[in-house]
Amino acid sequence: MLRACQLTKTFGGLSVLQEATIDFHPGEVHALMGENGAGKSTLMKMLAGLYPPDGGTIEWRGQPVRFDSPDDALSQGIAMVHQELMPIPDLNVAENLLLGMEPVNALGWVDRAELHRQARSWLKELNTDLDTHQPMRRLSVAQMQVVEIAKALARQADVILMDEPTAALSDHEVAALFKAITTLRRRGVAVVYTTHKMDEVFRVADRISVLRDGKWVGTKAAIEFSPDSLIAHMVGRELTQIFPPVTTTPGEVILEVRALTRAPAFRQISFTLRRGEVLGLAGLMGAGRTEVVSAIGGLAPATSGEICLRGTPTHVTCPADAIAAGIGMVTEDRKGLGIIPALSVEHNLTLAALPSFSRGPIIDAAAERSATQAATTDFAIKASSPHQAIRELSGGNQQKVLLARALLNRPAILILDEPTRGIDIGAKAEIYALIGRLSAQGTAVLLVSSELPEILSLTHRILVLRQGELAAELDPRQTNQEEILRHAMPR
Amino acid sequence: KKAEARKPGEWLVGYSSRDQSAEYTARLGDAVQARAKERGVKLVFVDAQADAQKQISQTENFISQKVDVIILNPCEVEASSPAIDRARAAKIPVVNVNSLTKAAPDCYVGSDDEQAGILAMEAIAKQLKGQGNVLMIHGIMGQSAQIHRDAGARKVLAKYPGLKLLDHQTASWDRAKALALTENWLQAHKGKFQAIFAHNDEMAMGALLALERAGLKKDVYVIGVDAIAQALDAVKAGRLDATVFQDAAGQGRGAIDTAILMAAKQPYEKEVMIPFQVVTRENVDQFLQK
Amino acid sequence: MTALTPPTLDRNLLHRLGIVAVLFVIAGLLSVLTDSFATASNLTNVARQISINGILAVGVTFVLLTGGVDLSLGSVVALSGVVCALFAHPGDHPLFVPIGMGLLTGVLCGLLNGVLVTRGGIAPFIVTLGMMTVARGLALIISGGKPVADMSPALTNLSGDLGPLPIPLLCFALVAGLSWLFLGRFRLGRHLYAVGGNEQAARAAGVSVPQVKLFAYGLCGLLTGLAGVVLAARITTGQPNAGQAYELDAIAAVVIGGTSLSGGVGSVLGTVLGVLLIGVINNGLDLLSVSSYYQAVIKGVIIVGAVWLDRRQARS
Amino acid sequence: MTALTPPTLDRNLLHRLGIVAVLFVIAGLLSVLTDSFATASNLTNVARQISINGILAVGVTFVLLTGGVDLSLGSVVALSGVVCALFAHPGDHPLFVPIGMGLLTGVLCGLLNGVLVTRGGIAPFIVTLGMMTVARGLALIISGGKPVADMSPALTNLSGDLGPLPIPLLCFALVAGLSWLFLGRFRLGRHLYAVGGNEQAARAAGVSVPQVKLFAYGLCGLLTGLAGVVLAARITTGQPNAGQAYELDAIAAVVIGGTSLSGGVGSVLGTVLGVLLIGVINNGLDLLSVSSYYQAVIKGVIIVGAVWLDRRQARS
Ligand SMILES: Nc1ncnc2c1ncn2[C@@H]1O[C@H](COP(=O)(O)OP(=O)(O)OP(=O)(O)O)[C@@H](O)[C@H]1O
Ligand SMILES: Nc1ncnc2c1ncn2[C@@H]1O[C@H](COP(=O)(O)OP(=O)(O)OP(=O)(O)O)[C@@H](O)[C@H]1O
Ligand SMILES: [Mg+2]
Ligand SMILES: [Mg+2]
Repeated sequence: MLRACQLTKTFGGLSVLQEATIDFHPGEVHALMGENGAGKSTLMKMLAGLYPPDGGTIEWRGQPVRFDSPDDALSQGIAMVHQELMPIPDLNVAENLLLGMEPVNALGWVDRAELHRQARSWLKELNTDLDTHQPMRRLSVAQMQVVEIAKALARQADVILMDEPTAALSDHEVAALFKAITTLRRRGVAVVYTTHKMDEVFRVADRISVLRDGKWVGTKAAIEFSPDSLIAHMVGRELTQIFPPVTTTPGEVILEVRALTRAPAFRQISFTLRRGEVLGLAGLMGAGRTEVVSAIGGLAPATSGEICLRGTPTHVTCPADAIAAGIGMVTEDRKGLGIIPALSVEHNLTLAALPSFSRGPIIDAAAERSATQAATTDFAIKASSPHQAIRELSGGNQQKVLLARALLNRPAILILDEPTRGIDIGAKAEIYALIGRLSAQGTAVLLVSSELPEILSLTHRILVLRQGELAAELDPRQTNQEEILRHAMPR
Repeated sequence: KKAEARKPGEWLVGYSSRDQSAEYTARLGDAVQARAKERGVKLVFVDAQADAQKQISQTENFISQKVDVIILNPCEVEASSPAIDRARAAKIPVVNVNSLTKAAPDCYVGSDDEQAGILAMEAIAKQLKGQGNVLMIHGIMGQSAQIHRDAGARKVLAKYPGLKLLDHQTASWDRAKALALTENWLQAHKGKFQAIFAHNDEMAMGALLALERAGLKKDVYVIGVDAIAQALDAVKAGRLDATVFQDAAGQGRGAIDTAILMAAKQPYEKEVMIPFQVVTRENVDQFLQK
Repeated sequence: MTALTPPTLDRNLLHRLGIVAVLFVIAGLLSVLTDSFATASNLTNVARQISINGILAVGVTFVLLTGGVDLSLGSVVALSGVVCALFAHPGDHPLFVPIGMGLLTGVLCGLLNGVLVTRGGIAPFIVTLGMMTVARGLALIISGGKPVADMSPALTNLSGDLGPLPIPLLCFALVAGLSWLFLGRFRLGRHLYAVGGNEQAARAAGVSVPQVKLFAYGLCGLLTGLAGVVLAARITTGQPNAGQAYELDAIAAVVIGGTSLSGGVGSVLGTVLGVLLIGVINNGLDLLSVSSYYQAVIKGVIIVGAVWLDRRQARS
Repeated sequence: MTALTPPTLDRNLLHRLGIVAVLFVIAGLLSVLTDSFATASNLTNVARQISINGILAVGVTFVLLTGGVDLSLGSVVALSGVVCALFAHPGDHPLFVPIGMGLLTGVLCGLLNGVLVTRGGIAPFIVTLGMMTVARGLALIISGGKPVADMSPALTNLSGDLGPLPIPLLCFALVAGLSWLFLGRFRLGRHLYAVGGNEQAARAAGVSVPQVKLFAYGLCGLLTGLAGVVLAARITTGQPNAGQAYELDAIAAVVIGGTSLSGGVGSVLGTVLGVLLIGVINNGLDLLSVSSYYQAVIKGVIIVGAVWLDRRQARS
């Protein structure tokens, strides 16, 4: 039904997609797999009319077509869920969801009652119950992502391109999405699906295409792949061990949180964190995990309770305080609280650690450059040069830069909020190994993740949050996904 | 209370100044205020900030404040006229001070801007003996003072075939702009002009500074309009050649005095002309005392 | 609530409570300090005086909502006024010609701004700054630098009253009312917010961003043209140097009313409140005969103070 | 490349090639069309004339980089000039007093702007619009609405030459050079870009956003004060109504030079090019004796055209 013929795209002389040819059929879920920067998003954006192709053609129902804008693609029946969230912060949920297709009454006015009714029904498809009147800016990242998916469903398109739709979702919402996808497939919709979560691919995909470094590597039925062979295709080599074994034993208590409260987000949260310990924070979407770690990282201080660092109560009122106290943080909201889009990779990387690259108030360019080089190699950051603007990097590579930024200060406590969101399997393995290494060096890690396998395999202990309260403390070696979910479910 | 019932001590006069941030009109405003205090009338003093629309609004305000007389220092010839029509319709007498409007007020106290242009250009013609090149620096284009001073100057130029207007440009009444403009002219027309007429003294001072810095003042005759304090000092010191004196104190006094006559329903002159005078080094002392 | 009332009304009013409070305090003070403020004739005056700024402010609200700005308002007011006056000599043309020409001038300037912003990809600040000097130059050129006088009474009467209400006020009220409905109830209105809120997202959702922006600048131009015609009627001339710095008062009113300069947030209702606040301050300070030097200081302080109060209260 | 050269230099120059090209074309045309443009004395002239706008433009570059704006430049120039002149009567004080008082005035206004923006949470547009009218009012009040004359020659000589170069130009060059180094090489300079690029993210990375903004407004105020002193020296008076609309020319120069009004992108080098372009246009049109009506039109068209060319070329 939709066919990418020899599609090619270059950005500033850098070829990011070369002559990719892929067919997409109705009633089929077609997974696009590849490492960060392989060109998956770029391919999808061309199909959705966001970028004009530099070479090749798009064939739609057998005819070559040209999409000059997303509007053209939408009117042909091609909708897309974007990797980067696209909220319009001050419009409400319903208006965001049905943007461009608002129901109008006989007078040509937007029919608000109908608007909200439709929005609610689309959200229900995804098993979500959101107040459609609240402005988008109040939503958590996960909630925004659900709205983005509903937005694409609402177009009732013949082709839906989903670029990492579940990156910010927890299992609960993922299950709902898969149910929706099953319905779409039955209706004869072609679904193009990108993800870095291996288990998902095999749950939904009928066929899988693999991209590597902008080149199409192959397309096969999903059953012809095993997880290992798929990874080998993507990475170009065998990846033996994804999760490193947890070997270190935690040392003395370095962080103690007592009765931390900022109602209604979270209440009475108490726990300890030891040197070299990896502490997992699990919970469903909106459970308050991000809010708790934001309080510790100074982004949004708690209203009551205490944070003790090495036994001394410490006031963390802003991120600068936290950094000075040796707390490093990688936030969940990469775009909003992470990158400075127009600044270069180098300047983004060193931003939080500038004092260690300066003599007095003056920046030492040479030291900065060598630190950048080291980080680029260590984290395998794919950028054309350290001076490239970070907004031009693929999502996964941006994430790596932010991780590297947090580590430049050599923090004693590292807070990672969904650190592998949007990161490819190879890089994930690197990050897992890094967490292992850091913990071995004595860094305490507070890991928030919606991917339960991560939590289960990497941590020493797991805290489960439920509706802003601590629901359980579990030992990863003696628990499983089902038990965590049972504690996390609202009651 | 009705206007007629007011006793002399309670007379309320509205004054709308053209622009209190310009030196001449600010001096005029001071004179009006001083005279009002002297004669014991209550003055509502407002500033139109060079916006005719605002001046009309202020007249409307005067009407709802039930003033006895309105004194208008008009922003524009045409555009300020509706203010007079409004006052007329409300049966409040109007005195125009300093410049004219198309709609005739009940009394005009002031001078004729065209006369200023004529006097300045005549002075130039006399100095150059009817032969030479002149530059003219305009005020803000389209404003009545600019239009009339320009018209007056051109009338004189038409009389002297030997006198040529080499170039003319606006500097928006602003000293810094006139300074830069004259610097540029010194590049483009160096040695080719013998006189500069600036529509006000601010700009004349700017032109003077440029000429002095270039060491060329002695070759060029510079004249402005208004006789602001600094210009008079410069004339006295022999730096500026001349300025055209406009009598702020006289105009202010005349306006208030007429307003009082109007309020008292006594006969008054329909036109109180306070003539412009050319100030040169010879007669500058008498103006310095004013 | 009936289907006619946009549900945003109440929330907007609440959000703007700070401005409403300041407005009431100032009005109360003026009623006590002067005999004339709270009279019918003075309130009609205020209404008449705010109309032009009001029409401009509503117009520029559309542009600011898209995240743009329009600095050319004042100059285009002058140009439209001059063009209107040129066609308004008595006996020359029927009334609709000068009005139409004035509006057309405004629309063309607005559309040109819009085209340069959308097709040319130039920052609105630069585009409209350019238009500001170009339109002023054109106004001076076509008028020969002199006011265009001799306008037919039919046109100048437009600044008069219809029954008890000044016609300029009626224009303003009509413009504000329609804009309010438009922004709250029409798809294009909602799309304006979307474009200003997140241009990329709006584009990705199939909104034609250039079209929406072009519309905003064009509409702003139309209303600027209207303001030019109303001003010409009021001052009975096409004045080439009229409207100096009108854009600042208009934009100030819009921002006081809570519209964000980065786009996506705002309302016509807020704009009307902002216009009222500026209008009442101007009127009140004149009634009190405060020296214009101190007026400037007081006005600046009140405007900043009102916005500060408003934002503080909105946050709490 | 030595360690002292910010690595951004070359890329910036390339990015601004459109402006450089326009500048060369215009300069070439003027050299052909007039005898006087390409003379040493005229180029010194241009240098002298751009200095004040140049100092202001560099100052406001800091504010624009943080995503703010400063509309109070012109008024603060007037206020600082008046304050400086008040202390500059011959024999009153040593030279550093009037200069210091002028600079202090500028700094205080700038810091007040900064405090209101950061602590008050008020939009920079409103804060500095308020400051624009307040500073103008204060300048008129303390000068009584009349120019403050009778300045000591020691001060007015500051507008003269040092060797072959005008002192105002030296000031501008010094300011531009130091600012260039500062933005490229200093931590605080980098923080300015970060805050303008993404305020939330900068905060999350430990940057003290209020401090950075306060610094930007304060520095802009200092340079505005300097411009005020230089202007007073040049026109030998403290002129309360000087500097009208200077902010527009300064901001235009900065934006022409490629600094984004939404913050985070820009360079001093670009600003200098923008200042040069505006200066050359102003000078050239005067040399060509173009009527002031047409000057406005031509200037607007060139500015928009230059930016359009520049952006088109930057995109390709
Ligand atoms: N606007 C742009 N300008 C320049 N380069 C770009 C731009 N967008 C993408 N790229 C480059 O194109 C390459 C492919 O990016 P793309 O976003 O398609 O990767 P991806 O496969 O979706 O990766 P990820 O899994 O990290 O999302 C990357 O190397 C990226 O740096
Ligand atoms: N800016 C905000 N304003 C109001 N409510 C918010 C805001 N941010 C988050 N919330 C609410 O606070 C609660 C906790 O959200 P939080 O982001 O901490 O959840 P989480 O457990 O990290 O889940 P996820 O990040 O997966 O959504 C949620 O109900 C969310 O809707
Ligand atoms: Mg991607
Ligand atoms: Mg979270």
